[in-house]
Amino acid sequence: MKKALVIVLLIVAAVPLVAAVAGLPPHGSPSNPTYTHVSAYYLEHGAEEAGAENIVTDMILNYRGFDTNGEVTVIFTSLAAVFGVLLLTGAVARKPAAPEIPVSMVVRFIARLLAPFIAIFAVYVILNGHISPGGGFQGGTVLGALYITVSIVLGRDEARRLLPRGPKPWLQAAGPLTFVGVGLLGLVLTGYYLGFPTTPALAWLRTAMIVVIEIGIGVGGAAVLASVYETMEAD
Amino acid sequence: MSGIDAVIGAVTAVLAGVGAFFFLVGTLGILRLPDFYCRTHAATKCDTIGAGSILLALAIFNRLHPESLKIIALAALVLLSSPTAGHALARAAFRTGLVPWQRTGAKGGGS
Amino acid sequence: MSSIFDLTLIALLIASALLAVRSKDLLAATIIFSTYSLVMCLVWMHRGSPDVAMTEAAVGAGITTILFLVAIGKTTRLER
Amino acid sequence: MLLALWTNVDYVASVVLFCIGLYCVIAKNNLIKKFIGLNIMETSVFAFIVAMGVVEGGTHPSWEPAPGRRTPTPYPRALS
Repeated sequence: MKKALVIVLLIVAAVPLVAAVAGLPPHGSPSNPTYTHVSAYYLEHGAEEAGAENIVTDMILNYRGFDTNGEVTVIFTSLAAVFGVLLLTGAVARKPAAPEIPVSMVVRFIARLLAPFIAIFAVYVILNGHISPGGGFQGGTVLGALYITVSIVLGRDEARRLLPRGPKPWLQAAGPLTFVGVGLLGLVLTGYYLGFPTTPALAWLRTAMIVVIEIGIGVGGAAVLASVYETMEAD
Repeated sequence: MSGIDAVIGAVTAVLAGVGAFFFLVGTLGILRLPDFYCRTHAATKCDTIGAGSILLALAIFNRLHPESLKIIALAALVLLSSPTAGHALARAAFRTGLVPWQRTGAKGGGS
Repeated sequence: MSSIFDLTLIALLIASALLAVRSKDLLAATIIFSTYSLVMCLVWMHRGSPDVAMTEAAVGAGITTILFLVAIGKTTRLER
Repeated sequence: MLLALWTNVDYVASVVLFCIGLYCVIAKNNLIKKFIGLNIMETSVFAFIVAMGVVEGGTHPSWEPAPGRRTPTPYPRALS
């Protein structure tokens, strides 16, 4: 009975999708509507108008700044959700602890050796996001992964030093805070929230604002990921 | 100039061929070897030498270009991290009490 | 029109998605799912969107897998 | 119809992956399995969005400042 219901639901979902896909314009042709209208404008004017050479960064931080603002807030809110589920209800199951396997010397040494390079790579990705592919989200996840690696290999106490208790809430909220800060700066400069100055003399300021937002997103994302891991893993 | 081109092409082809061969051998090993330790061994070999030599081939193919420096750094990273991962896997398996496979009279393998 | 490479990647994607859904062992499902993420990352790279590919490589193949592993470690390994 | 589907095989792959994920979300009881299905649905939608931006013979806009670049409009939506 349940199986039949599932199959009927799947068919109901699949048939319109396949029909719609068959009716779409051919894949990859340059006369597609996605290519001819607004993105031609972005490709033409994006680099001069928005302040970053990488047009993707232009789009997510300048043309669609509001959208990204909300998205950064969503990432921050997800942390609140994790806290709410795991800390307040105490839902973390207490299983009998598995026999602790000490991490071997080799792995420790290699982790200590590679950690600075991973951190450099993450900072490079964050800071270079307006020139080459990359940016705050990508570099932030690399930083978070570095925190998780350190926490697994070198121990929880070592990792906790990377994210000290004092500035921790500020770091977790760094994404929305810098976004709102830059938005208010735009409000002061141009009269619009998240407005970027358009005069050519202030081109450096546009780029600087984008870089500041990227740094905020990177730090905030890394802190959120690290805290999610820490909360889930704590017992 | 074309002589240098030919040499670079030949070196690239040989290195990429070596890499592909090691990947093939490693994949065969993962599929055919009897237990976890042997499979880890095969996978680590294939990662280290296969990926390393293919990356080296790419770096040589790009000649003196900033990109090839990045590729060499990548190769060094793979060369460091892949054996470490293999070591950690095998050690964790051994510490949790997985008994290594020994040749028995029975035919065939499988874990 | 798609190349052979595209078609191979798509076949790999569908196969790994099916395996991840079918597998009874949650640990195996998680690992196969990380493979799926990696192939998806290749697909995006091939379609010319390296930004999304980088995010997927870091999030999908790295952090999601680790969080799943932690969650499985806290609960049970077998489905049902 | 079939020819159109074959021309748009990338889109069809997204639809197939979406249905696999939907099946996993509907039919499985385990929460981790449900989450894997949800993730597959999500990535399939992103793959669809990225595939819409592909232009024959184009590359990523920041790699090659030449005409025939891939449209970047759809895929920043997938960044998250």
